[in-house]
Amino acid sequence: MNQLFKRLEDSFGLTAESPRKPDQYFCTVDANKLVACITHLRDNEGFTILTLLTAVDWIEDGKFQLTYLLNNPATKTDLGVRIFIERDNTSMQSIHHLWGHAATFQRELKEMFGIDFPGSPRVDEPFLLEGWDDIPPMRREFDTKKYAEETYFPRPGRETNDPAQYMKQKLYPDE
Amino acid sequence: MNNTHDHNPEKTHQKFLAPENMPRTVIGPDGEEIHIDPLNDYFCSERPKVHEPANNKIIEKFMNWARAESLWVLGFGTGCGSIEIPPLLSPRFDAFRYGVAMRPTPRQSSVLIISGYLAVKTLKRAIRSYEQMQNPKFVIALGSCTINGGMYWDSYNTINRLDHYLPVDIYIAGCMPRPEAILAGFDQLKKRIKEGRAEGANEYARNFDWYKSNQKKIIKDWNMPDYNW
Amino acid sequence: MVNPIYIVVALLGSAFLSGLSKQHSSAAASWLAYGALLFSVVVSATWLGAFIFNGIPAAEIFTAGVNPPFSINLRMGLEEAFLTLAINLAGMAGLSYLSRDFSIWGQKATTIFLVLIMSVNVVVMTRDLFNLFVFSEVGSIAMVGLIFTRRDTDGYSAGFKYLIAVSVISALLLLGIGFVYYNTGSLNVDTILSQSSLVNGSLAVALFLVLISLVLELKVFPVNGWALDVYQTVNPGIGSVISGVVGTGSLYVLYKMLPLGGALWYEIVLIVGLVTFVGSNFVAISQKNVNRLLGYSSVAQAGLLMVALGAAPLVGQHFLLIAGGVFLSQFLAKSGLFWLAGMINSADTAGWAVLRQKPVLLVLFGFFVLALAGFPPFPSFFGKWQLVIDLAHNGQFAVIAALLIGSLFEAVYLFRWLGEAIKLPVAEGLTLQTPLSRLWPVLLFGILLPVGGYLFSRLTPGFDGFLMVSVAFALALMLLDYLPAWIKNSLTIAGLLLYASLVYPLIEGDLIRVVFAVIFVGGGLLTLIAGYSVKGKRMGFFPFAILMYAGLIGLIEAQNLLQFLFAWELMTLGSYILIIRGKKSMLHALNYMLFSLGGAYMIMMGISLSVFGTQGLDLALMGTSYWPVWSVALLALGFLTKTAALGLHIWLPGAHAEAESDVSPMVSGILLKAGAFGLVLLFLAIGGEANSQQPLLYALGWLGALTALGGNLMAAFQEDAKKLLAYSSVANLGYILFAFAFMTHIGWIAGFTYSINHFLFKTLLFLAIGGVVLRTGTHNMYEMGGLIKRVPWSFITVLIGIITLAGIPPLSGFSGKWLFYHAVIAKGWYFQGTMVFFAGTIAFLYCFKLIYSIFLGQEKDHLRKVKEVPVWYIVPQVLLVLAIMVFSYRPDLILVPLGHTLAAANYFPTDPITWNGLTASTTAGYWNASQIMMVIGVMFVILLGWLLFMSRKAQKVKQFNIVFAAERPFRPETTHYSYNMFRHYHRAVGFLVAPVATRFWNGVDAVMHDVAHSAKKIYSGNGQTYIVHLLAYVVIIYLLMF
Amino acid sequence: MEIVTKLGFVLLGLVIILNWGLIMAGIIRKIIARASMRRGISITQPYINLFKNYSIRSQITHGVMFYLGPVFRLSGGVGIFLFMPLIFGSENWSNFSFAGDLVLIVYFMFFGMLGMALGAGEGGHPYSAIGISRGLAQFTAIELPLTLAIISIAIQYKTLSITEIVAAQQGGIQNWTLVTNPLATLAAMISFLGAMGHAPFNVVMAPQENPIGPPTEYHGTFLGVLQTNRAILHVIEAVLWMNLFFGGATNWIELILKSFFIYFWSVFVGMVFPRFRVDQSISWLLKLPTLIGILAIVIFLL
Repeated sequence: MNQLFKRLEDSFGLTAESPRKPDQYFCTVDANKLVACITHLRDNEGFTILTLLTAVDWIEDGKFQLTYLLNNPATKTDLGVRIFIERDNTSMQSIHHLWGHAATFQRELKEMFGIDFPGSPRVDEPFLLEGWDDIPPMRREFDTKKYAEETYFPRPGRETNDPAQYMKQKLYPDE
Repeated sequence: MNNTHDHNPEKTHQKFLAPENMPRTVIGPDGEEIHIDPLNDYFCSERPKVHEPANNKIIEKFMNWARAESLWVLGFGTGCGSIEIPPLLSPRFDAFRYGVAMRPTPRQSSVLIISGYLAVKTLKRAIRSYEQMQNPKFVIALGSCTINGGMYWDSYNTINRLDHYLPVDIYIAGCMPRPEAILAGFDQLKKRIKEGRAEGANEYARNFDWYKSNQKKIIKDWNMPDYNW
Repeated sequence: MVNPIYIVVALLGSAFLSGLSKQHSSAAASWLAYGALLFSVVVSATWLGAFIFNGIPAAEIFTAGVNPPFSINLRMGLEEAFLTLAINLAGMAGLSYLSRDFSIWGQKATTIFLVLIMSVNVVVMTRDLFNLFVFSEVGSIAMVGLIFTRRDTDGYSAGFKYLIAVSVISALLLLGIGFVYYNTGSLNVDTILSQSSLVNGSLAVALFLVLISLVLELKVFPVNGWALDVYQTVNPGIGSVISGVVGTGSLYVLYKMLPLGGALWYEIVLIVGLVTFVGSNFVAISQKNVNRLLGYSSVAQAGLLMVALGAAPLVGQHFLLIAGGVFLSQFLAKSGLFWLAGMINSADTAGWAVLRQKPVLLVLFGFFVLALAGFPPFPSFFGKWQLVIDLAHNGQFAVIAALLIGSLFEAVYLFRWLGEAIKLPVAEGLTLQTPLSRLWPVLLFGILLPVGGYLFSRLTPGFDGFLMVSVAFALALMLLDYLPAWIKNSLTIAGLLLYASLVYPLIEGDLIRVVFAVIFVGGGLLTLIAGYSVKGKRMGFFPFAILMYAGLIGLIEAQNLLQFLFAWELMTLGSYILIIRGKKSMLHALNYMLFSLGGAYMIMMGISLSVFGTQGLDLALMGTSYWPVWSVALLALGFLTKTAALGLHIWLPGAHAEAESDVSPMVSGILLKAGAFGLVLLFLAIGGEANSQQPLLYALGWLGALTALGGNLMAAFQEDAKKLLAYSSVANLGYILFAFAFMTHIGWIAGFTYSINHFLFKTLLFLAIGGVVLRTGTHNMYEMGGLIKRVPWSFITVLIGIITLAGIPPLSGFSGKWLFYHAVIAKGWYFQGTMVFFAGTIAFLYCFKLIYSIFLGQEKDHLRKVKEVPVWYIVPQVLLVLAIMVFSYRPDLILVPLGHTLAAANYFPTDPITWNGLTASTTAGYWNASQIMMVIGVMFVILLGWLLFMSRKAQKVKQFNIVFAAERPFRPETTHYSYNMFRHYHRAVGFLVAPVATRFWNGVDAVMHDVAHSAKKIYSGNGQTYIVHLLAYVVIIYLLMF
Repeated sequence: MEIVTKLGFVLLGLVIILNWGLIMAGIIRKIIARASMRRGISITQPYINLFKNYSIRSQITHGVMFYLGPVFRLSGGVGIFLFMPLIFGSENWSNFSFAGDLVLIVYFMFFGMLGMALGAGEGGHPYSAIGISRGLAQFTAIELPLTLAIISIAIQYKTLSITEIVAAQQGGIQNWTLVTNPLATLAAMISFLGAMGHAPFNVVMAPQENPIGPPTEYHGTFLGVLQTNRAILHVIEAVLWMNLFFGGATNWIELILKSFFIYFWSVFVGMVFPRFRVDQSISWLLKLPTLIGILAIVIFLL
């Protein structure tokens, strides 16, 4: 694995991290080298399966982190390839030509985070949020609670308790 | 219930009009132009009507008895409660003996069971199905999610109170209620029907504007006339 | 009487004068030529008139006042007068036709032409062998001269081939003449004939040489490559001269000389002619070049005439009728075709579509083609008929079969050609050149054809001129074709009614005929009413509609087989044109025509087998005729091609589906019954119940059952509404065949009930669907849907139609089913019966598909504004619905008298159905249509009232208000379940509908074309090879003879 | 007067048949429930369902044929009843069977099918049309063994009159067609399975594949009419089979018992066997049952 990282480091300038588990590795590459990198991984290194494609909103850094989790069925290893992209008006190259199902992940990311993948099939069609006209709900500036309270007629009298606080109060009322 | 988002229904309607619902022009066999407005041409745009109970008390009582003893449930599962329905029909609980039966088409069903949380997307389908059922029709809502949102109370996409969207006859609390509870709920519903209090369909028709505005507030791409006949 | 020698003098003189004349006086010279030809025509005509009307004997003319052999002696008899008239007329017309070319080629051409005509005149008239040789040489040289007028390599090459071949033939002839003179001391034909008893070895060889050269002169197949090359290269005007004028001369010479050879030579000429006729026609199948095609056709027709010639001893007194009929048709038609070819200037038959620019010429082209194919009312029909009948009386069945097969080959290319002219798009850049000088010959010959047909119809024994009235009516309508459609339609209806009223007294007592007459006339009226909806002129429709109906009525009225066949062919002809009027129907119409002709020829063959040994052609006598099984089988097969039994059905769906909206019911509901009527006549003729053909009938019963099953299955898998109905017709005719094949009283009652029902509901359905197709502009059911709101009347009639079709009580379809069940039980044909009932259940599949896909389900966007079908379509439908209702309520009105008729005529003496009031009962069961109808009607009304009361407040919704799993339907197109509706059924029983028959007929087609194409390879185009062919032919014939 | 008596008996018969049909449905469903270890519905449930459907307040309609369809359907059921002799030897209980024989009844079965097809078609729902196309396709194959069996008994009894067929079977169980012509009976009983629409031939209604097939759009009174027809049709078809193969009935008790057991046969098979796809069922019906039917005829031809 280290050899692999070495090779990749030379070609794609990737930064490897120490493995989380024996068969799970993560690395970070430059966003514009990503497609070349995972194409290489798929075609030459045996990472033939795209397990998932997901995003994390680093609102403080103004970045989205995209993780392409690849799997090598021969060695039973997972490799997460991360990239960081700008948060505003963001868009990323589509990889639906590498894996057909990537289009579905991308469609979801578009819907939930507003990350655009130009050229990805049906990327603009809503998945879950039919008729959504607010900012994408998974972006962290979206205040879910406020939205829900404004929109969904909360039932008066409903109490909400943080389970930890609630149990503490129940069990150790004196503390 | 104040709404910070400014919704102009007409504008929203236009924005989310499905491509196949766009008005269009086709050429007929003799070359004549035919203007198609799918919403008006394909769908009946009547409003629902109130169907008053029969004047004769005895007849109405008899009918209500028949309605109560023959509850045909639409096979529509939402949320986690849908897994609680099949056991109802199993030999252990055997809901058939109470006159409960599942029907695959809303036209023939009289009971709609909302079996758990409703995403907006599912709500849209639930409403369409409800509207296609025939008067009298009854709604049973399962679980806390339908009562007050349950664990999804602050979700961006899940409703909190079903009774703002559909006239609910029976709420069955629990997360989820077990089949026994549901059977008890059926029993309650029967009582309500026999007492002539289960007039949800008429209530829906009477307060149609209120229900519709609530529904349209969150369902912005309704894409059909107000009432789905 | 002008001495016919003046013909020679006039022609020769004018030829010299025109040869002498200078270029500037060419107009005068050509007028002189016309004058001479006109003079000749008049002379021949006066002689002909004298022979026909005054009955004077043949005149012998001796030149130079000396008796033979020292003079030229000519004879002017009936034949000579007729032929010289034809030749001179053709000469005159040909000169006019060629006048433009001649003005380019110069005066010499006119001279040569006149010499040619003159020489042929002499060849026809002369009775002197050497004289004959000299003038045929003169003719040949003149011919070569004319061929050379085309001054290019092809022309020279063809001319030389011609020259070489003619020289070889002439050499043989001269040799023969020398030997004859040596042996007999005479050159006079009559003298030699009187000595023919002295034929010995060397005289026989001499005569062989003479006769074989005369035969070769006729360009017999397959040693005729030289002649075909000539036909292909020369100007069509000259081609017509070769074919019409020169060919006529050669033929007549052979006719004159043939008695010299005795019986053996007649046989040889018969066989050679037959080979030529069949072979040439066969090779022509794959030919596309017009001129060469005409060449083949000319050769083939010469072959046919040779057959007639060879059969002369067999046909006896009918010879002139036969030969004259065939000759006249081919002479007029072939000349006309050559001339048309010259006007079109397209080497390919496809180019003839340009004829549509002048409808008159198209009609004439049709005349010529039909005359060649032996259709009535043209003379060749009568000639061929008489030939076949006379051959049959002499037991020459192989000859008849070969003749009919050859005729079928001929029809293949003739009707392909006609179809192309009618349907193909007009090629770019082609124009029709129709100067008057070229037009009038074609017009004249075209008009002469029906006139000749009329004359020959008068001469043919057993023909009743009554049938000709309808032809005349059709021709008159053709002349009125510029009138608006509604006038012509009214005229047609009036004509139909008039004709029917004239015919009715003749058949009044015969209920069987009356039933079919009602179907034909009633159907005709109803469908013609629908025709009122057509705007504009509708050129070329009504003459043929009336022709078809006249044919149908003629079938009923026919007193003998000739009239029957005449009517049959008229009906085929009329329906062919009606079918080919459809949009994409060129190939379907050709298929229809070929199958119909094949059927007609099978009928002819069957007739010929059955009339062997008897002289009776009378239909009334048929019952007592001798019926060999093959004859019955062939006749049945012939009729079954019309009813489209399984295996012979492939023409039907396309033809019916592509026809116009009001033509489909004509050809499907009505025309098919002609086949059923034929079967009825045939089965009655073989003796009704007490017949001796049980095994054949058993086979026919199975065929009927299989047809019913196959037809219904095919119908269930159609997407095209009219094809669906067409296949349904196939199946229903299968039922009818099955029922008639029972040969029991109740079976026949069932058969008649089916025939009547099928007429009623199929006409109804085709009219209704046709109207819808008219409005929606598509045949495909899956493109329609939800039309019940737009065309409610059509929906109601279709509903009633399919209830009747499916045999559901209380409508009349059930009466057929009931009778059927009982007939099956009584006859004991259980398995066939079961198969038919199985077929009946399959009928539900397509009934549902038809009514659902078109009228129910989802309405399509582009059909939202479809109007109700024209009222002229509704009126006949309503009438038909009324008829169905009456027949449903009171089937006894027809069935009881029909039962009496069948029982009374001793065909089916035992009537198993007893009628007690309105209840019909057999030993096995009972049935009361009126009670059933009343019970069901009352019950239906009560229940409907109940439901209407209960649902009185129902909310009317629109098409997308359906439960769609809580979704919206996307589009009507994606929500209408129609395309490939019975796919699951196809998966289960699809193996039964593998297109075996289509593959078989396609295979036949491919093989025929391939073989014909290969056969053409003997025509290498090399002159030397051709000569080798010629000589080899002579040697082979010689070896065969001695 | 005579006609009034006749009508009276006919109506009375219809009421009996309808009620027996509803009760029988209840009993059968009770039996099914017990077989699957449930308590099951109350026997009166079919009545309640029927009343419920007739008491639905609102309805929708898709057009004229939406009305006519159920009427055709019910007419089909009632019509078969009207032309069916019920009790042997009783003029009063022979309905209008003097108007036609077995052929009439066989063909009148199509009347209802056609109505259902048209009504369902007018509903505009693709599943309805799919159900109809399946039903019709399967019906062609179901009819085949029945036709063979009918021909077989027609040969046997030399009649197609139901009354006479029943008459020929009188005098004890040894005279029943079941005993005298077991092959025909077998073929016809296989047909009966299909005619009743129970498994393995219930793909037409197939609730798991398409919402209940043809009557997808029907509800309320329309559905009530269809249910009424179902109750009548099931009994009357069992009566037809009874008349043809099981000696008919000489009194109402016999009719009720026999029709129950004949109907129960289809339920029993349906409980045991899974469902055929439509092409499978057609292929199967065209093989073994058809062969049995053919044998039933061949035996008489030998």
